[in-house]
Amino acid sequence: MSGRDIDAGGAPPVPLQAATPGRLARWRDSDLLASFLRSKTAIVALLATILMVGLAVAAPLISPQNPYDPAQLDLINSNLPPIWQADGQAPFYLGTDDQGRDVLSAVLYGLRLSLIVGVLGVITSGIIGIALGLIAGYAGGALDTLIMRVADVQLTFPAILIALVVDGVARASFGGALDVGPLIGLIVISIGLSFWVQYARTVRSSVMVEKGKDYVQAARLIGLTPPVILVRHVLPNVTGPVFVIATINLALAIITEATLSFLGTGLPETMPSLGTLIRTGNRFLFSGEWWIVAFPGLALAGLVIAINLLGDWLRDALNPKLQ
Amino acid sequence: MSETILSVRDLTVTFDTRRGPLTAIDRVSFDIGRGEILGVVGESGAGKSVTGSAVIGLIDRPGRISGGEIALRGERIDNLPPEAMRRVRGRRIGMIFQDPLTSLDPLFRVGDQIVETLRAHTELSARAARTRAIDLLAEVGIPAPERRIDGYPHEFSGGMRQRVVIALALAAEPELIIADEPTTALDVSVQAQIITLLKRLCREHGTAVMLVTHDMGVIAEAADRVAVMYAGRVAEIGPVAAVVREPHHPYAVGLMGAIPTLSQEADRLSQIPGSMPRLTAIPKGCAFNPRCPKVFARCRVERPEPILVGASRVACHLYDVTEKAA
Amino acid sequence: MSRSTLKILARGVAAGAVAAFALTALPAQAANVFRFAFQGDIKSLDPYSLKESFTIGMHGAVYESLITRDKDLKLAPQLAESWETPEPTRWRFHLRKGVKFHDGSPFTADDVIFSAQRVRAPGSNFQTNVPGDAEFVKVDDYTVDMLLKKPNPIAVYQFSGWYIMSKSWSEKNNATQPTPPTAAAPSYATLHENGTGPFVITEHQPGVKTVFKKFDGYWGKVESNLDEAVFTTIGNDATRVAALLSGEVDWVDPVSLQDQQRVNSSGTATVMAGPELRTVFLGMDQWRDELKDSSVKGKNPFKDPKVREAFYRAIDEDTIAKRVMRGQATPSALLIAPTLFDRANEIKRPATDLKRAKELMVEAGYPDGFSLTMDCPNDRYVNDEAICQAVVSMLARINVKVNLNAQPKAKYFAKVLSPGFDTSFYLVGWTPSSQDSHNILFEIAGCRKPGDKSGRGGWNLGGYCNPKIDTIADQVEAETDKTKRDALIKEGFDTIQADWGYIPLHQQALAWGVSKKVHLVQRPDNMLLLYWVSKDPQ
Amino acid sequence: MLAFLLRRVIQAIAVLAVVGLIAFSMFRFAGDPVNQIVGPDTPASERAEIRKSLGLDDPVLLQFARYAGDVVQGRLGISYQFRQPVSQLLAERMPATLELAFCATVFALVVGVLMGVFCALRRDSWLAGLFQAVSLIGISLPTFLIGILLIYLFSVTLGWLPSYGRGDTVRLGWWTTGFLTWSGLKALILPSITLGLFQMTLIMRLVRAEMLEVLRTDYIRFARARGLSTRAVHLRHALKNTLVPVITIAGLQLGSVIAFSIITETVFQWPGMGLLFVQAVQNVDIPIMSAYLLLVALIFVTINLVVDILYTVVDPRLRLSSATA
Repeated sequence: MSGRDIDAGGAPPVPLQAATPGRLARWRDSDLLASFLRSKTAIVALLATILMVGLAVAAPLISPQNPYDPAQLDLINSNLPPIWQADGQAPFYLGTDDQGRDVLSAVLYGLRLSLIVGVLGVITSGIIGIALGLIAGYAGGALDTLIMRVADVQLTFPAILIALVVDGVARASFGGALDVGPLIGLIVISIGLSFWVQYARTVRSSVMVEKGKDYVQAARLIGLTPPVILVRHVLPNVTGPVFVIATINLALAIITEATLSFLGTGLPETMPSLGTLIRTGNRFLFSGEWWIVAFPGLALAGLVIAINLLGDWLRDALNPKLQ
Repeated sequence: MSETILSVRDLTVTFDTRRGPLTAIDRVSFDIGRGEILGVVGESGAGKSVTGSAVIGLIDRPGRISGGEIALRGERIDNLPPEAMRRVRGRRIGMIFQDPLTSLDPLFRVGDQIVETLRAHTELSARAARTRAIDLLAEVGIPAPERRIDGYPHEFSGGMRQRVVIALALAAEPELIIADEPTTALDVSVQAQIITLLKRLCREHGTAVMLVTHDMGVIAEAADRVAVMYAGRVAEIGPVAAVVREPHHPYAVGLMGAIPTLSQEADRLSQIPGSMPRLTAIPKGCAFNPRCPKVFARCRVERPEPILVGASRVACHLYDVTEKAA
Repeated sequence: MSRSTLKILARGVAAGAVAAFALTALPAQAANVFRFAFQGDIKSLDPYSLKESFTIGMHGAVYESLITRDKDLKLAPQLAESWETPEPTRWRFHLRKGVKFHDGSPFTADDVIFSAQRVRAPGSNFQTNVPGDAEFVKVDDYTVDMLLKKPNPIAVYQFSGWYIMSKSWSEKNNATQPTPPTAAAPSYATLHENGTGPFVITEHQPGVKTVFKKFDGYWGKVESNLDEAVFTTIGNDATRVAALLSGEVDWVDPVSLQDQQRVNSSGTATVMAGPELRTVFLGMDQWRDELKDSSVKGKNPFKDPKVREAFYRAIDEDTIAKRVMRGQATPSALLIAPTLFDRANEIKRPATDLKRAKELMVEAGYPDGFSLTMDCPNDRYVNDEAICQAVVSMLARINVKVNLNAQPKAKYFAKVLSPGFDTSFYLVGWTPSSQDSHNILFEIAGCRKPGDKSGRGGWNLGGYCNPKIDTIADQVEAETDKTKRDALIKEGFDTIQADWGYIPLHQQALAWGVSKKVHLVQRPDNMLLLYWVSKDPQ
Repeated sequence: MLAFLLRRVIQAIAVLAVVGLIAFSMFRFAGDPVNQIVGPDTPASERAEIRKSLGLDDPVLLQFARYAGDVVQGRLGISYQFRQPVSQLLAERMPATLELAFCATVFALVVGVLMGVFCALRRDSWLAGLFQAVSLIGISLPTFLIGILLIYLFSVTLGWLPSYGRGDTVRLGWWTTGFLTWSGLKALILPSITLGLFQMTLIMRLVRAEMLEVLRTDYIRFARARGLSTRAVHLRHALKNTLVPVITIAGLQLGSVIAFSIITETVFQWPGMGLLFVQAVQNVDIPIMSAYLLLVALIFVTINLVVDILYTVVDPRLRLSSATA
């Protein structure tokens, strides 16, 4: 008896019943929508996110000015305060910066750029991470070790260092001025290369759990190829955690882009993202021209907080243990 | 019946949700005497565990005891202040959970957890508490307790861990033990050993036991009396021999048909079509009426009160004398 | 860890802290300490390692030159009491007697001969400060002759940047050669100094902090009343201004334009905003047959003077000076600061004329404009990137689409100075190191010729070329008569303007933030010289 | 255990080699260092000569091989801008960065754990809501803006704390410390908060989520059923179980704290390695850049190793030696 007792290696039996209050809670919250409607924060966060995405998409239609068109900027209009202050002028409702750029328009366009960079960055890192995670988890062995060690190497380099390096390489190889397209591409790649590890690790561990299950074995027996099994059967089972990581990384990616612009590798001042606007605007903090940094800062903080709250809620809602 | 240890009267537990209050336990009453084992059976979600939690005062928000009384040796404990209730827990009421693998804190040595419990309730010195802990481990049948006392939970097998859990529950010599599915998670061979152990210890210490399970086999083997619960209500309560051999409530009748499936989850009873209602949709009248093969008009309107039928109390209109007379 | 060990540890830390307080508290009380911060740092103490205004100024507190420049930038004696030119190719210097280096050794002619050789050795960044073909001859211990191959009236104009080092000290410390960038081991002179100046450096942590202390054995009288000066690098604009406003430092450079009002209204500090010698200008690639990154293929629009004039007239420098520079810039018609050329005010800046600019574009055959790339540093000159942005939006009005490539100075200079000068349109600021117009005519406006090692046109990044300028430059170099020389220079500058060869923008203003407790001298060459700094004692 | 350690060390060396190669080959593109070495009016021919003598014209692999050879022999090269051995510069700057990272981590851990525990235990109180809202600021604004706002408030407006630098430091052997002087301690406050804020938020949220989960576990319910005091249940059992994953994350984050100190050090002119690195990037000082990245990689790999070891100390389930008890 004692011999068997000491051996604690076996998997624990799956509990047949959770504690009763948990089960009760699950009755109430059996679907995501119900849980969503229950959470006021989630509703507010979603509305805020939708509002900001809407504003970003509609930026060219609703902005008083196209801040990217140098011909529309006039130094005569530079450094105007918001409309409610003494020297404020329509149509510069939130004031202008030192180039005569309308702050409201710049924020709307900047929101757009920040979101584009964030979303593309998250998609890139997601694709890299999920692909590598699936491969590592399914193949195992040397390939798994290799991918995970590469992940270690990557972790050594935080996003900002990667971006500095990627940026330097790209600028040197392309020479000259980069259009905003390739520049966004660069930042997206930097972010993609910085954030994939989390996806890879999550997906890998899920795959390792899933691949032992009967349905995967069955799929293999009926002759499905590994890619088909992975994509059709295993992937759907890891979407939950991946989605949670993606949401939180979206906020992180937007902040990272802002930080990069502080180190001079972000988007150019002529095509400012929210981060670039804050970087240039923070020069005007001491001089009392607070509106140049305050409004982009509020927009950025609002966006990031809203996305984070959504992510939090999603994480809690998808985590049965927390219900 | 000997001296009454636990007395539960019209216990009602409500969960406050945004969709309004949900009644999880609805006017449940029962007694447990000294040295007696009361089995509580029912399907998943019948309210067995909530009843156990209510007795030991561990109903978490948003749940609360919204009615009735719980008395331990005649002393009300359902309305004690939190600190006083804490002193009752462990000291006067012990509890054993279903899963021994998760009941013990993985980061603390087994002995430390016992010593900690002892010292929370007694004046024992650290050294004395340790000696007592070794005795307790020996008592629950752990071999070489003076060595195993310094082991961590993961170094014990499931059965051994449940023994440790029992030792912990018994540590402060409580008058009542609530055992919530104590064997469900264990291998069949170990289940019997644990039940035997539990029975022996209770006899020796004179401890009352509330044995919550969905396994009729365990009940038949261990319990003195049995309460059958359905949708938060007691359907039938009586001596185990009476209820098992001659159930009265149509639900209990169906349930007893499930005994042969000793080790299996008795979630759905083949004999009774349908499933237990959700708390949000408990039917009017008798909660069992949509599934009851013997349903009649009154069942859909009026909730049956327990009636003494032989040695059992049965909540069913079938046995209402006035009904029969009609 | 047991409780008693903790106690012992705590006691130890407390004792250490007390001791440390005692150590640090003492010297700070009595001394009159001047704390100052600059955006860059003093990279090396070797006075021949880097030609950069701030570093030269800092070296000037500990090292001295034969001839210095006074508060008005006029030549003034320092280690040479006097000098004369007995014949056009012979300069004689009479050295000051009784001067001691910081290590106590006396200053003599040998040190001058040694320094003349060291400053022109490979690895020195100051090779051009002393004429390369000049021979230095010791006449006696306190007299030195400089023999030239041909007459040169401005031969000593850059002597103020040539500091005299001690021969014996350099030999003793194996520092007879300037530290070349490729050295496998750092030179002693990089981290230590031994000058004759009024201050000694007692602590030097590159990039962090440098401490100057008064030198008690100084030969002359010093205006400064400082006992100690502590230099710190503060790279971030906002932090630097914050340090001045909170009184943590007494002097900062630069104060960014937008913060100047805040500093002036603080009550504790003011902005000293004298004109600077540096001229900021735009250059255009007139060299290539086809511009890089342009929509115009097969030809180079900048080869047409009409296009260059259109650019000149479209860029509204007055508005840039007023808005982008917040009035802290003087629009300039010349590539040199007016203080450095006496007839500067005779040359006027052609007026901004958008209408004319558009006409010129049509005449040149570009009614719909074209696109090109502009290179711009973003951390080198005052509001450099903002100026470029303003230029971009002004050129948009004559349908020229400019892709702005604003980069940190390291990358910017790497690009525009790469072999072949990789730029079409760029912004640069220039201070002639000789403080003389010849430098402009030679380095900025001189024709670039492949294989030419003289350095002519070395900073003519756009390859503007008019042979007439080269002729004038050579005449200016040899001309000793000031009137004739000035006339030649004016002819040169007129020619550049008539060719629309460059677009001069402005001289930016200096922007020192100075505590009201501090009194000092600000020269247009932007050098802070500690021997003119005084601070009201507490 | 020994085999485990050995394997990790070998992996660490491999990681370092790869980091070195990547970093080095990429630096070639970061700009031309020659322009930073010499003044503006140096003729092109001389520039070419310097470029050649620095070996910048050689193939990348040859340059790397030369560099790797030097590194193995402990030579990190000479900084182009300071003309000093890189190892000496880094050694001078390292105490500043490590002390800052240490304080920031302590701040993040202490405040983060306290707030996280509070938010988990009193999850419905208004104060918990406030903590969570405020903590979001830590991750929703870029570090540099937070730093400048702190300077504006505490240095310029209130005049309480210094805006830049380390204050007075005391030399203990080759180490310089700001812990032993009043001005040194004051100078640590703002940069530590700025640097630690992000981690603090992370830890707070992690602790809260983890603790909520732990509080629902059977062993916590069982601990309560045993009649342990709330204090013992929360602070002994729940907290210890919560901290196991938190230690891992916090440890792994230490690497990024050091990396992120680049920003904080720039804002506060903190004379650490991050500032040195930024200056090096601006001046294309390749020896410093390479050495810095190698050092960060080394620190990270070391932290990784220590965290793994620490993990087994805290969590008995992972203790390999006890498996045969």
